[in-house]
Amino acid sequence: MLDVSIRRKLGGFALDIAFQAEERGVTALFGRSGSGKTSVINAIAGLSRPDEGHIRVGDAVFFDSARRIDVAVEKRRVGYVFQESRLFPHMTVRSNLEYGLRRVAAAERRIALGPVVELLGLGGLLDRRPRGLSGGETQRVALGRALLAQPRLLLMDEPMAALDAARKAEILPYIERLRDEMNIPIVLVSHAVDEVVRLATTMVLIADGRVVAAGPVGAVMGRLDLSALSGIQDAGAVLDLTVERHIDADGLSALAFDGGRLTVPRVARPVGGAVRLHIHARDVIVALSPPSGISVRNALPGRVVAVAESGPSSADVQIAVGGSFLIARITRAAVRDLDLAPGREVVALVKGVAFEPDLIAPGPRRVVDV
Amino acid sequence: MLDVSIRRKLGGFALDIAFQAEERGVTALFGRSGSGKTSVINAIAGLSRPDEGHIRVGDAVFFDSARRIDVAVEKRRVGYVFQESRLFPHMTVRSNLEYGLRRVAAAERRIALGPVVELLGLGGLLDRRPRGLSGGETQRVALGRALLAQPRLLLMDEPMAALDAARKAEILPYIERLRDEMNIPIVLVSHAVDEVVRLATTMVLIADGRVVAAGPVGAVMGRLDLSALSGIQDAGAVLDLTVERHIDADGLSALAFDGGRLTVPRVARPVGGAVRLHIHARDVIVALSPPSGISVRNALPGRVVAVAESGPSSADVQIAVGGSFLIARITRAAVRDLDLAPGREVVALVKGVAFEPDLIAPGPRRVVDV
Amino acid sequence: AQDVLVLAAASTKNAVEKLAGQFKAKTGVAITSSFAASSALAKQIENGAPADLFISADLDWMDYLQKRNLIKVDSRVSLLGNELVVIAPKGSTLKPDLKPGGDLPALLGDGRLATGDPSNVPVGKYAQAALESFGQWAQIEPKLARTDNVRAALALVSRGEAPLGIVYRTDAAVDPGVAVVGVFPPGSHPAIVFPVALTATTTNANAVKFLDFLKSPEGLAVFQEFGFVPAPKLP
Amino acid sequence: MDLLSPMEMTALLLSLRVAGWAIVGSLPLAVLAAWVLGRYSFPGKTLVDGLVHLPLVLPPVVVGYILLITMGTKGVIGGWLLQTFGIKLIFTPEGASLAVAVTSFPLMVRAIRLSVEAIDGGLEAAARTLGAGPVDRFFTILLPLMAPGLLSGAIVAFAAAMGEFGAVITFVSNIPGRTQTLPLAIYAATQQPDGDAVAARLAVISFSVALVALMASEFLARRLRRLIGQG
Amino acid sequence: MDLLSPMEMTALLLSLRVAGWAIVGSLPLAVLAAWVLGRYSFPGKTLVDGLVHLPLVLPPVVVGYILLITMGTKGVIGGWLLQTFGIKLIFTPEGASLAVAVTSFPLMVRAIRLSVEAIDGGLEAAARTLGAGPVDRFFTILLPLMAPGLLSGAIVAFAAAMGEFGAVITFVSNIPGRTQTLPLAIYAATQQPDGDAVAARLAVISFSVALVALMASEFLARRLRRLIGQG
Ligand SMILES: Nc1ncnc2c1ncn2[C@@H]1O[C@H](COP(=O)(O)OP(=O)(O)OP(=O)(O)O)[C@@H](O)[C@H]1O
Ligand SMILES: Nc1ncnc2c1ncn2[C@@H]1O[C@H](COP(=O)(O)OP(=O)(O)OP(=O)(O)O)[C@@H](O)[C@H]1O
Ligand SMILES: [Mg+2]
Ligand SMILES: [Mg+2]
Repeated sequence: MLDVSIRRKLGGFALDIAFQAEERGVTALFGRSGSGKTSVINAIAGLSRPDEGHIRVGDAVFFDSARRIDVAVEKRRVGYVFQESRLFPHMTVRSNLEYGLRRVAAAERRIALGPVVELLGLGGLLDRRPRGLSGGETQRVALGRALLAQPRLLLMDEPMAALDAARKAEILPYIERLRDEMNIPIVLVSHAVDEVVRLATTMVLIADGRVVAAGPVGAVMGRLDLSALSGIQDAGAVLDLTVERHIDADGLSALAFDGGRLTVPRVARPVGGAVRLHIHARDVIVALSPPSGISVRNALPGRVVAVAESGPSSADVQIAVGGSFLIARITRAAVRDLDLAPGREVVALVKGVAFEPDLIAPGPRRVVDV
Repeated sequence: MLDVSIRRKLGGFALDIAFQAEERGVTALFGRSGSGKTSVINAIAGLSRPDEGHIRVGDAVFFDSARRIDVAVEKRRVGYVFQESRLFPHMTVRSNLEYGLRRVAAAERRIALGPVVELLGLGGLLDRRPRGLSGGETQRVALGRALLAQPRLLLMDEPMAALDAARKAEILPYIERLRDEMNIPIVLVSHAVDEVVRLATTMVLIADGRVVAAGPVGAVMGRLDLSALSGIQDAGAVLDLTVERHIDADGLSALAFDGGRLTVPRVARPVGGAVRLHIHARDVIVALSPPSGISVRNALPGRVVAVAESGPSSADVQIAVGGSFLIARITRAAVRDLDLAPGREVVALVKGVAFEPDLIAPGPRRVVDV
Repeated sequence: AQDVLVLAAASTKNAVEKLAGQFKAKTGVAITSSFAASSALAKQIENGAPADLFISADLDWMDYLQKRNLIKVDSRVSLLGNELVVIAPKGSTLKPDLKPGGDLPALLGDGRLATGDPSNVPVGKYAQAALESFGQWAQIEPKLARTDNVRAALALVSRGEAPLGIVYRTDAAVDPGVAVVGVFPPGSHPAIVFPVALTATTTNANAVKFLDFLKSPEGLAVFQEFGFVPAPKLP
Repeated sequence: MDLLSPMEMTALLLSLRVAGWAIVGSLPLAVLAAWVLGRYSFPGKTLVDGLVHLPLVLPPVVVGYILLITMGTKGVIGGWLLQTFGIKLIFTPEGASLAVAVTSFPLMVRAIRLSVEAIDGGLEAAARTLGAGPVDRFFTILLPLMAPGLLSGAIVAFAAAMGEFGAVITFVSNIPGRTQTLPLAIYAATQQPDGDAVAARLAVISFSVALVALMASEFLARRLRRLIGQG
Repeated sequence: MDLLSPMEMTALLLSLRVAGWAIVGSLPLAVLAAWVLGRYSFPGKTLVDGLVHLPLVLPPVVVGYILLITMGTKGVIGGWLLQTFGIKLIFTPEGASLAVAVTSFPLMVRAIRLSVEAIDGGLEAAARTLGAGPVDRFFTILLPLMAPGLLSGAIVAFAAAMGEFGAVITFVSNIPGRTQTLPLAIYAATQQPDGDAVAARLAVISFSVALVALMASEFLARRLRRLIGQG
């Protein structure tokens, strides 16, 4: 388990952060620019020193002000993927990858070069220099380098912020594989909702140096006060589903969860596999009864739980669908016309088609924007 | 009029571009990374020299290989906003702004410091240094500096690529005001669809050093072969509308165009003002008849013009609505179920709520993502 | 009164400065003097230095100027002489017997003999002549520590890095760390002469007066105070 | 206690003046050389680079001789200067300045060149699009941005100039009050029976001046860098 | 035609050897000094910086005297070296190397320090997270990345070392075949009434060697920069 509790004054800025995360999976530190995300992971890496508190990863204590423990950076064995990659320009990709590996005793090497090269698709790059690599390739090498240092913990500081959409789409699947196939806790700093939703298990919302919300991604993202907390305009819910069957003729897959069934473009997961969907509030339509003669495939019966204003003319409607929640952003005029209030039975309509094909990638936890 | 026709060999890359654009408004050069966009505007600025061709702005000939004309960069009077801003670090914002201005004869100064400072909201920054400015502020200063050099033509090379969404939202309105309030042709390089849709009058699609499509934004964006041409996954149509009336009680505005009427969150434009909407294909629902008891406000009757596959399970349906076109991306299963084929009468449903409040900004041409 | 600019070999510095002081007291004429290597001074005169008087430590450089008509030939005199001495660090017990076949090479052992570079420093040239006349040059030449000026040779000896050195008697006085342990007999080397002359370009009457003062018994007495000897009569 | 005799004080002041003028006087040429070498490629660039380094490579005495031969009143340039402008360099403080300017020139050019090379060429391109021609750009963009490097180069060259001996004594001789700078005074002191202590004292003073100059340059360079927005 | 007499040839070869050893020998210390001055802040840093510059500031003859006093066989360090290791510096080529090493040291440190300062500190932080301690980082990250700067610093120092006169002749005197380097031979020639031609010829040779070295350094630095992925 990762257990972080630190306090630090940085000039006029006070950092006071505490959170815990599981041994496995991705913990996303999410917050606006300047909220203190980098400061937190720098403290975890040991690149900066908290005034007080403790930082533990599993059995290892990295820092404990009470016990006067402060392990040197180079002894912590945390993999750090920096925003600007920081590959060593004078070494080949191979030497970069092996830099951390060589500094770990042979007996402790669990992660070998071959599989990482395989995992991250670096085979063709090994003899090249960082200078010639594209942004996406660069970050993949940085990821591999950090991994091969046999880290107890992987830190990533906005590893995709400098990449354009295409490069980002190229690297996301690799991080997912990492999360799913390696038993290393990952702390991911991000201010991009889509990244967090797609990758994170746990979400820690940071504002002004403090944790304002933390928990499973679905729970945090489903909160109607999220935009107030985080500035996320892009409200939406996160559903975890399983593949029920593939409808090969139409190129679709049927996914099931406790609230019903969704049809989406074919997911590259076996039947029974887990898939995560990020359902944007702006993509959910509320109807009083299932309509017919319409291109929308998915109609989920549910009950209105809450209605909250989300803008001058719009409202967010939280709808319980089975044990999960959806959020629909609709005009207030529609709320009035449909007489939506807590308790009202409604049908949530969700378009199944609206996502880019390149968002499809394998992984036990799948995210598809709907 | 801007008239560009240039050929140039750059190592293995051949540039062969010709396009024309109006004296007023924004011409967007759109294309993937490496397609040659920067090379084109560098040639216009004179920072690189074409092998042959000509470049004319209004009466001024910048370059003409046949007539052996090649005006020096400093004589061309093009304002250039670079991606990395390139503000002079040793000067205050004021000195940066005045740098170009001072180098123009007093008689030729049409654009004065005061109005530009006003327009770009630089009042509070004048005595500061570039170093302390945020990304958005920096680009605004760069914009002002280019403007004050009294350019015949304004070039912008991905002026917002380095900015995060919030900074981008901060600067977009300023560029809109520039476009609308100054009589200077603007050439904007971008690989962001939303930017192009929001700002451009004319769109020039470049791939591999060649123009593959050019024309009014609505026409180019409405093409179903766009993704093949440009790699844009984010298909959609662009509609230009006028404000019909404001529904103050609901915080909505009704917009009219030749295909009917759309209700959207209140637009800060007077009645009669022009507004542009970018309607994403994934946000359009196709129904056979107007449904009732549903939160979707906008139902536009139209006729299917074309249906094209857009992915393994999805299809793009082009719908004529009055003289305009909408595109709807739906599953092929829905195409089959609804029996959609050219000529079929349908209703296009468009959610009116689905856009962020910070996208609302004044301007004669307004873009609202729907 | 017009000032006089004297260019003088560095080894005459102390005496010339004292004489300049006396001359000033007597006549009110200020003497400005510049001390450097004779070669440098000669070349400066050749290249137009506005000097009035040149005191050289070396006949060659005075001849050099004379050949180029850069001095007033009739003003040229051999002002001073000097003695060539062997020095050792203070407290050294070495006492070389300076004569043909003498013990100088033996005393040197595997140490070095510090002196000016015989190829261009006057004192080195005299040392070479003396050692040649003793028939010891071939033995000693590989053991020379050649310096570019006398002061460096003095330092080597006074620091004990070289057990022996050959310098002018006047130089030996500069460094308290050395002692004169032998004097070369006059016949063992060409006479040491410090020639002096007015430059060809000078029109300064005071320079003539100062030269006369240097040549006067009063002047020569001061030079002798610093260890110089009267100039030998040249053939 | 008087640290310095009047004559030593004269030598110190003269050194400061000689070195100061040398640096100020050669700065424009050094900046020009650094700019050209740092920004442009042309045939024979290596030769120019070599010539700039020449005074570093040659023994100072040789530099002094070359100056004497060319810039003396009988020399080609020196004679012309004398006849045309009545400027005489030999035996004058101005000549001493020239000598130390020449020997410290390579140091200055190297330092300034590095700071020229560090300036983002994009800023110059930006200035071009804003209508600035080459000279304009040089004064408004390059010069201010190279200022910290220029300062530190100038100060190191100044420190080196304070210590120059061979070229000075060979070219302008050793005239107290006119050309006897601190190093020459140190040399003169070593020619006297009791001069070692004086020489040591003068050496310490020389070092202190250089140290103060270096400290001042670090401090000023930091401030300058902040002033031009890069600290 | 023989360009050089055997003696001059000897002087040239000796110069190359003396300067070469001087640079090679002082390089580690120069790198250390550059690293410490370029990367760390500590009290007294300015003083250390001043001391590093000292040989640039003092007249070379004074440097030679200081070496004579400390490193001669009767000097504190020199005596210890002689007794402990049997190493004698005075009158030897090794002593000449020491003398030119000292005078060219500041040039080397300055150049290397600039290249240390240009290295992105983020790379070192990255290496730390990958388990590299300070010495490890120094050899695997800093040293390779500073190589081009180090090379060009070393070559300029080498060129300057080829020209050093005062410190050499004062410390190890002028012994043909042992300590008579090219500048000493040039000096000797200039001191002879008919030596100008010889001096000029030797100076040209000296300059050519330096020019070749500078050209080689530019070329190598470019290649190195490409090799470390920064050209
Ligand atoms: N050394 C420091 N001294 C003073 N303030 C500091 C220091 N380091 C960071 N800060 C401040 O701490 C706050 C948090 O910085 P931090 O870099 O951790 O933010 P962040 O969440 O990573 O932001 P971003 O998304 O922009 O990277 C900022 O307001 C910053 O100005
Ligand atoms: N000097 C050059 N020599 C060789 N090839 C060049 C040169 N300059 C540009 N190119 C090539 O020309 C192509 C177009 O480059 P350009 O910078 O114009 O693209 P771009 O569309 O602006 O890309 P981006 O969106 O990444 O800025 C690229 O493939 C690039 O590699
Ligand atoms: Mg950060
Ligand atoms: Mg570009």
